[in-house]
Amino acid sequence: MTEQTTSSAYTASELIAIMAGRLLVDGQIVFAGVGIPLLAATLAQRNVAPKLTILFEGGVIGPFIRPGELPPSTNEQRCTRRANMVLPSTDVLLLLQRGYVDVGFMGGAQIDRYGNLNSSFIGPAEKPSIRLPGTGGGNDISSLTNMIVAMKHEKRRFVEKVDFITSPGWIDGRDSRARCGLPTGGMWRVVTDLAVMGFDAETREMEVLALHPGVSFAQVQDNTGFPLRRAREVGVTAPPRREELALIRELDPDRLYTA
Amino acid sequence: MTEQTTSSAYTASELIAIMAGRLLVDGQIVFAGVGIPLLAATLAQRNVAPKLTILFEGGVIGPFIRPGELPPSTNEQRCTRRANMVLPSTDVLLLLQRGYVDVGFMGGAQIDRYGNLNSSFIGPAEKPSIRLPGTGGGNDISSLTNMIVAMKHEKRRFVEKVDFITSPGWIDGRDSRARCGLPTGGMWRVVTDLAVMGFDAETREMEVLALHPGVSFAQVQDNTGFPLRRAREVGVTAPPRREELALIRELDPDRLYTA
Amino acid sequence: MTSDALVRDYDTLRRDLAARDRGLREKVTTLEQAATLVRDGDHVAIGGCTLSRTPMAMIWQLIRAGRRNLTVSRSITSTEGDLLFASGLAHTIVSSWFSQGIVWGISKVMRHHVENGLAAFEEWSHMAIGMRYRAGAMGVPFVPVRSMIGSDVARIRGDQVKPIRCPFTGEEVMAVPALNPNVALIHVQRADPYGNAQLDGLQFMDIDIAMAADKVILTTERIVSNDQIRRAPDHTRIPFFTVEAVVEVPYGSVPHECYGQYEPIFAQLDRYAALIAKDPVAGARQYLDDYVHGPKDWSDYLAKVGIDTLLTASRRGRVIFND
Amino acid sequence: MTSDALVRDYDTLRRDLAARDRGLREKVTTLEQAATLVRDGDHVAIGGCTLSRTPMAMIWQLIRAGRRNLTVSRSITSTEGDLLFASGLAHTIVSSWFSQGIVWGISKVMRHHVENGLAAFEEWSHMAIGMRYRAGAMGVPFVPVRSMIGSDVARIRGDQVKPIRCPFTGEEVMAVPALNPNVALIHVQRADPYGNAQLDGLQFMDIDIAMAADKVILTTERIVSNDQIRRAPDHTRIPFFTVEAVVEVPYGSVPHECYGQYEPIFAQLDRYAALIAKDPVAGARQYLDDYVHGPKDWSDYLAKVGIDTLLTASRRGRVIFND
Repeated sequence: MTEQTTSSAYTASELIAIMAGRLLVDGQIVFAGVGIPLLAATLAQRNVAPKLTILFEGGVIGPFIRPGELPPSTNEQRCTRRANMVLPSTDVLLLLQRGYVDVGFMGGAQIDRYGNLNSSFIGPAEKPSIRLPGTGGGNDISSLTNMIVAMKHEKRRFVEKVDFITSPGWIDGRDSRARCGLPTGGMWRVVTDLAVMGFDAETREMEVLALHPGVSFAQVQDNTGFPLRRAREVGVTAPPRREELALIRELDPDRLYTA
Repeated sequence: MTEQTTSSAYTASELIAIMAGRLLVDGQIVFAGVGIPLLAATLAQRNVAPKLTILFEGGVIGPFIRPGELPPSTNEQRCTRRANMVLPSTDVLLLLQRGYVDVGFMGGAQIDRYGNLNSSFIGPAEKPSIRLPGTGGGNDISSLTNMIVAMKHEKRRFVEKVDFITSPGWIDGRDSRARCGLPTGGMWRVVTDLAVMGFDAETREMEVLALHPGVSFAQVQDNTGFPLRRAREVGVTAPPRREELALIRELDPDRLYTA
Repeated sequence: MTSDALVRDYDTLRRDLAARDRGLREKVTTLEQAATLVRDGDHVAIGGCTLSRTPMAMIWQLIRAGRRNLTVSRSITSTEGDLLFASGLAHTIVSSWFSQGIVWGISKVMRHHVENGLAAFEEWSHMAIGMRYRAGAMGVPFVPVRSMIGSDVARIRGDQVKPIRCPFTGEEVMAVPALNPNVALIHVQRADPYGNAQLDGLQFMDIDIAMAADKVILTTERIVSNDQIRRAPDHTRIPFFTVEAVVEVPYGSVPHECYGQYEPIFAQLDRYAALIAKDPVAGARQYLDDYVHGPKDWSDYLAKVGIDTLLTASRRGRVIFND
Repeated sequence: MTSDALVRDYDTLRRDLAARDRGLREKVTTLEQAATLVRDGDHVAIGGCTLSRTPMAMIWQLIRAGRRNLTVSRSITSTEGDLLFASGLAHTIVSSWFSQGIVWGISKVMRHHVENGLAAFEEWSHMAIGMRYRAGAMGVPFVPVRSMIGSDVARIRGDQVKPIRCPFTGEEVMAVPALNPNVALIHVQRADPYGNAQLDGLQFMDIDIAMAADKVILTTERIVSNDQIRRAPDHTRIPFFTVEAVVEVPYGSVPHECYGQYEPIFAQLDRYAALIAKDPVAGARQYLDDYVHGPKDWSDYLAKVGIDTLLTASRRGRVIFND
């Protein structure tokens, strides 16, 4: 068995990346954002899932990112390093619609009880207090495949109802997503620095599946703006292993995304 | 002035190719079939229209066909010789729909009074006496741009009404084409070994615009299965010039398409 | 796929795709093994066009394996269509054009089968077939086009094409239905063991076909390393996860051409044309006996075509890169 | 184009295109001359994406030329969007994402303009923008998609997206409207004097943009002979007849990257970020004064960026071909 670490040995971002990476399965096709999602997917690819394929919105299939040369977005040449294929960005997004993608993996600015994401507006869309950068491919990805979201666990980010649904989760819960005209995909996991969450199979409300080492359910609830459900059995995640941390730090030596 | 020739000096196919080639204008984009259309377009390109661009259904923009190496269809590598661009065949056809193409140029098996072409069935479609090869891109080309058709002038080919509209001309005449949902394009010229024909601007009936040297209107009518209109002034085409014939024979030395 | 549904419903389409193993894995196999991936009754789409990059070795193997009752689609169909009909492999060919080629006249084999009701040649416009594959590749049930309007080509398709009104402009255009073949047969110049494929020259509809199909059987002139593919990822045209089998078959399109590799074997095509000119039934049967069932393997078939003939075709094929 | 019509009607679209000179002719010109092809009020689509192959020199020239009231669309918008707003060049940006880049946080210049109602950032999903260009490229008024459904991204677009029922399956999908820009600005690695362009690496939406637009202004790292293009016609990505001007501009995407040529000039991007962090209005104005209006020409601008910086970015850009 490999050596484990204590929570003082890693940053919140490193923890999120490692925990999120563990959710990926070998052979999957993962549509990833830059930052934590890319780090997590690369970690999975190198550790346990050599047949995993990363897709980038810029039009890239199956790259191997070079440590220390993380791309500034999903649209620069660093994204194409040792890739199997480069194609127009519209066409890589269409892979989602056709169904080739197993998992969409992105960060989030604001999420609600039903896993809807907001990256467009804080405040009303007509007169926002903050105009956020917008959807990018987020709306397409979350409309068309199963989602993992990696984000910091803060009360202002985990809200009862998002100001604006940029990327649809389970909409209003139960079968409302399908009734809207989205028969496939949906929010699957939310990974934070406190816990791993899923969604109740019936009501589609967010529920805690596992707590990170040293974190209590009350602590997660305190940092969440709506009542969280608990899974029937709430587990505890295994702490980050040294080699997971080492690889994250090799990939992001300048702590661009893991500070 | 260059030397002219007498009708014994060329074949019917050579005459058609030369007369059809003269209809092209410099700078045009011409969607061409193989055989006579390709020969005619190449003739125009070399003689008077160096800025003319040939498109092939196989997905080719602006080739220069090598003399003696005529392609067997629009879909082999000989079609791409010295081309400016090669693209998927669906996309070269979409150029017609977007409107990039000035002229479609093809051969015909059967044509009627309103310029509709049949290359699908002789006899009823359900139980044809002859199953012809079908539309290819013919339907797309004639639906979406202005057409030149080059064919032999025979009564069995020039019929009152085609058995089957493979490639739409003016449908039933007058504004019936537009009413069908085809707001653009239409049959523009029919070039045969006897004459050059157009279509009345109002009724859209076929009319003789010019007779080839030594051909009478009666002779054209005799070889046509419906009453032909005469243009207000029926001209006479200038006979093939020696250099036109020389070029045709250089391009097709084995008389694959000009026997 | 329920074979009688024109468009597969989206839930089924997604479920069928979710069940595929899309992991990065080696798929190199033989023609014989690859042929087992095609089931009787399947809809099989064929890449290339007319005499170009026809996956002839795979078709040849399917005939030898005795597959039956296929529906086959291809942009333009040439001699391989005759063999599909004459062998009983296909009962329906969906295509925009079907004959050996303009220089050889109308296919007597196609005529014999269609005019006698033995098989069907289902005609669509060239662009419509392309857009059907494209809709299938994109995962939408239809796309609008502006051809096949006002013609009998649309009329005889009945409910398979339908007018649709643009919700923005109010104008009526034609909707063509998505086509998601069960299997796509595609021949390329180069592919790696995972199925990442590079195409030189004319692409025809091959990329859309690959994306639309349930699985791709790839034959390739040459298998190259994945390393080579990764050195120029912008030259890859078909991604590995669409592919289920990779078979290295040099001269895999003979007697048709493979861009930059060899031109069509005109002598062989002339010989075939002469055979069926006398009697489409007996002539095609003799061709199948001599060139499909007779040879002990693909190399033996190539030997019958003749080494001099192949070398001449190769020399001609390569001149495209001489300029 | 009537600027208030969401989708140009087909008759007008065809007439506009028929009027263009599509003959094979040389189009090499200067940034100054090319800028005259853009009229105040035009819809200008910008090629590349985020920090990649941004036609920065052409945007830079349009700002210098004082164009106004443009509507600009781009898949993803970065610092060039800030400059478009801050200079008054554009009043509306149609895009899926707008900020300098994830590592620099949310664009303060975008926020200033949008939150104060000075300009509009019209948000569509990334795929929807791509499919709008693609519909424009194909000459159809709409295409169906399966995203932007059930979200507020669709809701705030009002009548600009509409549900449509598939005539074959009966299911409801989303129709997105065609987008045919008046002008497309595209930067490439190589083009010939006629405008045949080759792209290395990431293509983004550039091909669809080129086909959809009324005219393309092409800037290129290098002008090559038409002979070179004709030697590998399967590498051409944009055909000459879409193009109205060809301008050779080495380092034409700086401070963004050009695939295989140079990486982004991170020092310059950091400097810009620092300037606007203090005050988005004054900071952007100072950047425009120093780097857009100040230099006497593009070379002078490059000199201000610094030769060492450019060489470092070039070395990094070329490593993509080292493996």
